[in-house]
Amino acid sequence: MAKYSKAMLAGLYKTLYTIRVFENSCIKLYRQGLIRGYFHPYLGQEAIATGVCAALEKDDYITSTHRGHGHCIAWGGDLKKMVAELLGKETGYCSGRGGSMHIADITAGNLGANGIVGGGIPLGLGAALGASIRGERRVAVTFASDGASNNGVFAESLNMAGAWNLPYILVIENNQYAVSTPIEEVTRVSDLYKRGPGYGVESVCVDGNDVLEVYQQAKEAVTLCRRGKGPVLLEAKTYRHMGHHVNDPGAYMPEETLAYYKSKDPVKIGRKYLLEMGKATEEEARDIEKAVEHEMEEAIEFAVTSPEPSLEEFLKEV
Amino acid sequence: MAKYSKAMLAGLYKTLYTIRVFENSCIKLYRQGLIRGYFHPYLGQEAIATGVCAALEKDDYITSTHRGHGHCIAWGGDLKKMVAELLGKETGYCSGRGGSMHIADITAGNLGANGIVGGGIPLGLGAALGASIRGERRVAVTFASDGASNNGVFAESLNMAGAWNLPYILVIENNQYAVSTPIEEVTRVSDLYKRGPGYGVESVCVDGNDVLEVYQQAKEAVTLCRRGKGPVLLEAKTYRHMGHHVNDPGAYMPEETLAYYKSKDPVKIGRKYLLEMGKATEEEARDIEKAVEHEMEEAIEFAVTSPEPSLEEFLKEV
Amino acid sequence: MSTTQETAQARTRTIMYREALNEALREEMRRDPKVFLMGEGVAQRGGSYKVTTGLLDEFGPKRVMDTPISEASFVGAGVGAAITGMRPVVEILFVDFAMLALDQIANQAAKFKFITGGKGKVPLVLRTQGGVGSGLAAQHSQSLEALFYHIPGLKLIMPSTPYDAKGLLKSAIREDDPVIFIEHKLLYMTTGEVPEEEYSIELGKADIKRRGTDVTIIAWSHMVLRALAAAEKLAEEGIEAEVFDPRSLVPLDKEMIIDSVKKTENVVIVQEAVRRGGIASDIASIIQAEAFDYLDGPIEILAGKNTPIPFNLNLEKACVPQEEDIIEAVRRMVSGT
Amino acid sequence: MSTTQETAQARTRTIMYREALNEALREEMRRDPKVFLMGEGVAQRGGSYKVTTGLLDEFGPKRVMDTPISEASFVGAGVGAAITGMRPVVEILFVDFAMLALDQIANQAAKFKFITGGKGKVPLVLRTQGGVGSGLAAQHSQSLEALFYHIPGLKLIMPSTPYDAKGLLKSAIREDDPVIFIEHKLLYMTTGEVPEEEYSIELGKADIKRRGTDVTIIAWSHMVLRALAAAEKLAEEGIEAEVFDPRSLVPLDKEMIIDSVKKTENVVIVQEAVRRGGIASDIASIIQAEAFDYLDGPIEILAGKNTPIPFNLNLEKACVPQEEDIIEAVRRMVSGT
Ligand SMILES: Cc1ncc(C[n+]2csc(CCOP(=O)(O)OP(=O)(O)O)c2C)c(N)n1
Ligand SMILES: Cc1ncc(C[n+]2csc(CCOP(=O)(O)OP(=O)(O)O)c2C)c(N)n1
Ligand SMILES: [Mg+2]
Ligand SMILES: [Mg+2]
Repeated sequence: MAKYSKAMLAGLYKTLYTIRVFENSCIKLYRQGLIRGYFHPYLGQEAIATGVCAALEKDDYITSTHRGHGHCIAWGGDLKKMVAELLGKETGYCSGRGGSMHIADITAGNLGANGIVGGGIPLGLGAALGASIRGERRVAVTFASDGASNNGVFAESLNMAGAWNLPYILVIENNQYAVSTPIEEVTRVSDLYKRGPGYGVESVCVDGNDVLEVYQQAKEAVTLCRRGKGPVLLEAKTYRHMGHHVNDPGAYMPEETLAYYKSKDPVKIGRKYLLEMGKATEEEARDIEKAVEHEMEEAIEFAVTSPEPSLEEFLKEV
Repeated sequence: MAKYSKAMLAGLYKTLYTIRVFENSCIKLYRQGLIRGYFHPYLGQEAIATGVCAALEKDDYITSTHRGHGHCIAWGGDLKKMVAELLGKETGYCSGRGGSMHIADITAGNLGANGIVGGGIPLGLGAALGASIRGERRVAVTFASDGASNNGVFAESLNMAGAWNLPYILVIENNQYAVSTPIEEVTRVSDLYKRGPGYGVESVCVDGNDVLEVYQQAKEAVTLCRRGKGPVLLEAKTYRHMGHHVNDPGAYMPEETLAYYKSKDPVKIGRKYLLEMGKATEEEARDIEKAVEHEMEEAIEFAVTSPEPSLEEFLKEV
Repeated sequence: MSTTQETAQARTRTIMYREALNEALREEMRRDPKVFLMGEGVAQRGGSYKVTTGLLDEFGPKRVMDTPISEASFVGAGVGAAITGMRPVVEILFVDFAMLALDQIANQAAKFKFITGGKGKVPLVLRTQGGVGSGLAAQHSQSLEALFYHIPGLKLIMPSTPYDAKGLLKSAIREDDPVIFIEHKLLYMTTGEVPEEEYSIELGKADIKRRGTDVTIIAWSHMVLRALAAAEKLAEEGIEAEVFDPRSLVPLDKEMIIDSVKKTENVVIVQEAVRRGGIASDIASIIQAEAFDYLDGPIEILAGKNTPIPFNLNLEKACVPQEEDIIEAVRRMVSGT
Repeated sequence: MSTTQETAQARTRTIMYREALNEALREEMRRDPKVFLMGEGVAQRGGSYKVTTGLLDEFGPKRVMDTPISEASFVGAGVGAAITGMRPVVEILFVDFAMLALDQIANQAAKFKFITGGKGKVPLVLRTQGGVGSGLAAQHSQSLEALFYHIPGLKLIMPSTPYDAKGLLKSAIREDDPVIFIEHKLLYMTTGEVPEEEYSIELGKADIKRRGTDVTIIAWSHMVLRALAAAEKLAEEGIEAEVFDPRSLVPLDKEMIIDSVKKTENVVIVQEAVRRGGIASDIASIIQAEAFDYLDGPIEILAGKNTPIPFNLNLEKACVPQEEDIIEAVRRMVSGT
């Protein structure tokens, strides 16, 4: 594995830790009744959003999923606007109209989370297509899930991206479940990257809990795409740290498997990289963590004290 | 190649020739204004329907396409009811309600042509599923097209058939065009059977102009399915002998390619097998042909003299 | 108590809507081995709203199947299985996701019998649920029944009570045409009386959930509960509202609607779906055509706003008719102002 | 000549509907490099109905793209491209096949602007065509506009003349919301006058295609031609029918409809789509609510039968309103019998 600078590793760790803290804090808000609707935590999958987004540039595009907080944060999202959106406030990313499943940051190129599993795949394809028509070197990344890989748009879009040589990276976060249904029950080949070659698409598989492995492969994928050699199918194997959504106890997840993946906690791995490869001190790591925790507190404060959307305004709009 | 009996080869040739005569005769009726709507001739693809259906038993199921006359004939369809349906007559398979794109023979297990490209794929999957639930040894075959392979249901259904080990054979008749669009322009890998392995599905490719090759591979696929080792993806390479539909001159089809495939005419190949492998005489072959031509004349006579559907009856129904 | 229930003399139990659905499935699966279920999480998880709980245990994995997230294909597989002799009950988790399968629903299931000149049949039930919950936002809150209503060849059932849910689901499973059966996420845990004995309810028969003489409130699915609550309040003011629940939108019990309208001469239609192009408009168009001379004034439609459903709860609430809206509309109409 | 055309003082040419569409595309593509086309056979073949003929040659394969038969994904790709700054014009060959893409249309395109609190926009045009041709049967003859009409967030345009087709398509391409633009297979070769100069027509403005005082016939798309033919015949009997073409179903020019109704006090709505749950019902429900006291009698809806379209031409003809049906309906209404 290549060697990375301390600053780079610190940046990755900061993102990993932010996602972790964000999700844990917001789960608390959910349990307090401040957040409503569906909430699908990204806990356990942090390294994927973090590693992939680190390989992108700011004018690239991403599309996200129903489990989308991690992507938004890794893409540089503003925690204040995120929490505010989860609370349905006017100051949120979507002025309280969207909520968890629809957080988007359009101007920054984050085309949004999506309540339709697989719904973001064609959107990402279209972003890549637009960039290609304009002759830009931008890349579009779609974060998708193992469940989405069984939806028709997955194959259709992968095929079109291939036929048109688009700068498109289709990331499958294979956390091995669609709600409670194990991937092995709904497909014969649970190595989902193996579907790429049938479409002539460059396909790779990475350990989705290892942020540097994700980053490296994503970087190569981005390079291919910028050279006009896209698309790339990138499968990242991972596992959730809890049930499907905040209210799912996840009883169907075998204890040993969960323990195994927790022992490969992406946030701990990122910290280890920072300390060992980055030669950072324990104190430096703690400083990052404290800064994140502080930022999170401020975001919650901001969101809680933000105004509700105006009903009158809304009724005028619709 | 295995050796086949004269009776078997005569049967295959009869089917091949019937499809050929049926399409040519009906094209004439179309040009006379007796048939309306869309008419997609099966000319050039006769060996696929013929070979596959010969490998099936009468209680199996098939689903067909918008180019479906050949499947209906190979499945043992009644020419009288077919022509009558093309003429929109009450005596047609669908009482004149369906027409060319919807000919079906439900009681015989032909679930019908389909105006939606790919539309029959899930239907065939469901027929296989039903058979599997009931514990029967029936097989379901979907005839699909290269165009259909790029529609989402193709991948979805192939995957489900695999996950559930269904007795399902998905035949792609790769005639290399979707209307005027060449398959190479809309996918990177125009060997479409290569999409199967990504789903863990047994996949084979045959020369779709050679009825015995088609038959042999179909037979193996059927055997696998009956043993519970399905599904199978079977690609048959072929080429149309004319444009997409009766009114399409097919100017985009390169002359040399067309000439090449016409030199591999499936009907001629079938005749050659009958004469050479089956040791039939020229006269015996002609007898078959005359019988077919006679049957066709009778079918046209029947259809032309059949009554239109009753408008009053229809208005009562709807 | 509703007219239908009045005629049922049976001993009853109080159960939840989702339990009533579960009983219907269980009874029909016991009765007929051709009935099987498929959908996302219907087997191991017993359904997102617990409608299929326990059925995997009783009927095994061949008849209760978890599917991948392949809506178009598993709905289409249901159609194919139905054509070839099975009686599939396919679940789509949210009616919003039925959009992924609409080709198989509208172009295959709905057309098949017609296309084959009546020779083929499609005894398929597509169970799904719609409506606003609380904070599920734009892609998980829609009321899309109008789309199915407009496609010839489909039947469309939307029960509002456990009694109706059970009786209608049993009939839907026995029906030879494809039936779209739309439940409501806010109804699953509501309770009601259901007979001990077996029963079923004929598709296409409306039910008057409350008798009245001053105004006919037509409502279906969750809106029936709002209409009933409104009617109780209105009764305190001396206004007797008839609460009319079509239950079956296709076929629609037009005759019974017209009878009610002729009696009350005032009509309010309450629909959760967006106003534009909803079923309420169609019912209104039928009433004005067939009972024009009986109407005291225009038919009033209370419906959802023409907007996707917002996440924020206050905004969400403003998008669908509330009890107070119904009360006000009826008051306005009856007082003639 | 229609009101809109009366105001245009320009020199005109007579061209076909499909040529008018072609001109609109060409002009907008010249004007704005962000406009591009995709669909099945739009490039090399120039479109099944020759609407995109010659555009590949002028604009090259990056801006005129043939797609695989992947409706859901290429429509979705149009949405993604639109969100990120392009102005895609996506063609779906038959509106029947839009069912395959309905999730991307209804759940993505239609919702995006709302979901993002107005921060995102989707300047996408989805061109397609519907209606009965001759003998194309159940999956190639549908009129499905009511489905789009019911989904908030979409605009819906259905032009009946070359003039409207060109002017409205140009505006649709410049519009920031997704527009469903439905042509009619029987209109492509009809001709009409179109100005030499550039022009566009504002979305949401209706057009009175013929002025009259006795009855308002509301019709759109191909039915406008039938209504006009009927009106000519009726004029010979002394009945002056106003032929009202909304052109834009969403937004709908309600004000102008109500004005016409107040003038004529008689309304016939002619719709090719099936009767149940069609847009005619919605327009009727609006008229009865807003002009109840002006109506001489019930609004009459002439619409398609509630059935899939049969292949046989006699049966097909019986399924959609014909000129004679319109004449009879108007006669009945005006004579008051
Ligand atoms: C098209 C569609 N079908 C079903 C659902 C309901 N649903 C929401 S999340 C989910 C499971 C998704 O699993 P996966 O795609 O693997 O993503 P993960 O939750 O594991 O991140 C399902 C079935 C949906 N949102 N969209
Ligand atoms: C879903 C869908 N999209 C588009 C069409 C229009 N259409 C009819 S046939 C055809 C081309 C089909 O090509 P292919 O699938 O390869 O079959 P072939 O005609 O070559 O047999 C198209 C695009 C359709 N019928 N259905
Ligand atoms: Mg998953
Ligand atoms: Mg082809």
